[in-house]
Amino acid sequence: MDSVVQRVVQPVVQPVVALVDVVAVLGSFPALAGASLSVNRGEILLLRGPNGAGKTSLLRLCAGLLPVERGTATVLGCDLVADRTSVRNRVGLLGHSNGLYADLTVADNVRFWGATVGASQHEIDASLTRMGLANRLADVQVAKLSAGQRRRTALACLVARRAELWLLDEPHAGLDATGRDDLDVTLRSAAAAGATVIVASHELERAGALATRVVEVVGGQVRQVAE
Amino acid sequence: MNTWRIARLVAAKDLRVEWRSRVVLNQVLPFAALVMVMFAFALDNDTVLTRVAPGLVWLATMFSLLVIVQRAFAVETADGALDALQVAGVRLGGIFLGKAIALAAQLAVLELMLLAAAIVLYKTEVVADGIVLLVTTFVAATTGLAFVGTLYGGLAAGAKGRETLLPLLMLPVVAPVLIGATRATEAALGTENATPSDGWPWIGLLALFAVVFGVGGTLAFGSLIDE
Amino acid sequence: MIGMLYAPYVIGSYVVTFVGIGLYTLRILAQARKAAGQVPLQDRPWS
Amino acid sequence: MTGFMTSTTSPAPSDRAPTSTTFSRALGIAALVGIGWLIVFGLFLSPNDRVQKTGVRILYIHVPSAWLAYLAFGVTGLSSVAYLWKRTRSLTWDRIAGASAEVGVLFMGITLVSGSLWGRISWGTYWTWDARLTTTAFLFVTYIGYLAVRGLGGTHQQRAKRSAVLAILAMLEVPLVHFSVTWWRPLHQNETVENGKLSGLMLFTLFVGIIAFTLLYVWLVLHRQRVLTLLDQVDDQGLDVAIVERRNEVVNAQEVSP
Repeated sequence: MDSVVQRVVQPVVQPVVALVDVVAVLGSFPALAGASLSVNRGEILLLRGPNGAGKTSLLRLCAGLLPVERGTATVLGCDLVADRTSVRNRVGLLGHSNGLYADLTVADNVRFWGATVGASQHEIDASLTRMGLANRLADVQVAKLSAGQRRRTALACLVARRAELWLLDEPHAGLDATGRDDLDVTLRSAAAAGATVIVASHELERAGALATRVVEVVGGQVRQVAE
Repeated sequence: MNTWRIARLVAAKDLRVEWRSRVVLNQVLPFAALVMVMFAFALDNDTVLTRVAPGLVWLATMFSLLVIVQRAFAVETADGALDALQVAGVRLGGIFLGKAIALAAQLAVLELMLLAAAIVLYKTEVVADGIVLLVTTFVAATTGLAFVGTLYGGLAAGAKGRETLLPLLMLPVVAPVLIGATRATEAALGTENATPSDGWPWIGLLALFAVVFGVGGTLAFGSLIDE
Repeated sequence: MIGMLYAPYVIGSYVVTFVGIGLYTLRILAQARKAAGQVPLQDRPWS
Repeated sequence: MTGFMTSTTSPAPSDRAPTSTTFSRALGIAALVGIGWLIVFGLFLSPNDRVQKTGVRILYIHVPSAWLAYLAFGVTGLSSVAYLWKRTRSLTWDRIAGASAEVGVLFMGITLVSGSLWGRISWGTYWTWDARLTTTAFLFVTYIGYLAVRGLGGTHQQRAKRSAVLAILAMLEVPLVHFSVTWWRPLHQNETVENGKLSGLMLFTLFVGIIAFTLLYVWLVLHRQRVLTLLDQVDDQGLDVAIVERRNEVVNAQEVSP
């Protein structure tokens, strides 16, 4: 009876990310020790917390890279406990590493990662333009770029991937002022278009202004932050 | 994206990486040539060298294979590209086939150079009626080596101590190729009065090897990589 | 009885065999004893 | 002894031999008796062979250990298939595969050492590039590689999946290696044992050897598998403790932060 009323008042919206008491291990170390988190469609969630708290592991778990040791985890309706590979292709992850081929040019890289999801040449050009790379940088080898320029390239690859859930680990790090503005515009428009964004960052002012909600990750757990 | 399109994409990417970096061309080929010269120092006898030339060509191929495979997977793991491929939901069987194709292309160039080195340094002579057998041997052996190299290279890629683990795992497996390809090459070149008809049964073994590890690798690669 | 000529080979092979097996067995038992202190009885399906 | 008297928490017998059961103890005693018999018969009671002279005595340990090494690798392969086949992904199959491979490598090492000592007596050389010898040597190296991969780390299920796939690849590889070396060196040296030229007492001694080594194999795999279970459980418990510690970082962080 109760549930019927609820369904009438508030239509059941399945959260994009639903983690309940998740434990995940790196070797024998519990990087996540009972993390629970729920994220809805269109949110831009900021994960903050000290180094080694488990932010990166949380993102990798949502991307289906890190297996769920205990607890339940559903991302985009896919049960990660049953098959963590099922969510792939629908999420995009920008981790600590950029996932770039250093010997290839910027355009080569974006073209390759775009092609993995069948992106058109137009979409690839648009991604390069979005991150301010559609200039002379496009034909430079990634190995010759600065750290910030590589980060931009990795973001352009992510844009070309058209993911439903964006997972970004310290995306602002190394970027200059224009790069940060480009990033914020990109993330806002992705969220506006129905994607969900989770950002782990230490730059609380910058990312806090961007985020629609903030949670704190400490000791492998997620704590709500009163705002 | 179906497996075959992924394979073409990955193969083109790997060959482009080699085209832009020229690591195999500038480092592995000279290494292989050096090995051929060192064999001559060690054996120090023209008659013996001509006699064992086919074996030395394939032995030098095996050593170079180890180096090329390390390089092929270092490209994927250096900046987390292998993780990114998994998050992108790329079919791992497609990655296997693509990397094997690129590896086979590089091996083919290497083997041609080694054969040329044997002709110049070891007084090996290619005879006309053995040419079909020779080409068939190189195609069959290269295919098998590329499959095994990719399979075990992928297994060792994420592991600690990968540099030492790879030879331990791979060399026992490629032993049948070393034996089969050497005997078939001897038959094709007429070493010790062998005739091409002596070589064809070995082609059967090489082909069987290529098929077993091609099918086995496409099926197993995913579960070896996806940890 | 063992012929004198090849006695070192024969005895050597027996020694290598049983010393090898013996050392491996001791290692298993030592590991078992070390681990056993930390695992309660109900977690050993065989006991 | 005093330690035993004062200890109240755990019963002494299970702590001194925690992987033993009545069955395994009986098995172990039987294996020991078998080995005692083997040594008595093999070294003293059995006669010299007319052709091989005293060298035949090595065969009483060489042949059984070779047979058990092959059996052990077969068990590893089948357990790996069983692990991947069942949707439950039972780690028991994985531990049996690992235990059997370890024991197989041990027996294969014994086979190679005793075989080359026998070859030195019978053929006058430690090694010959005969197909069977060569295949055996490759098996030895292949399963050393398998054990190295088992030790790579990761979760128990990751280890199990990776090594099961590798064991199945090894099963594909072995026939290929065997075919290639058989074609390469088809000539076999004299196979006295297989041709059944041994006298009654010699055959009996060989029989004793096979029984003793088989009992030993079962005992070793049984115990090794149980030890691996204990070690996995110690890992799991370590995880429980580590989770509690990890969760306490929250409290500590609260104390530190303003």
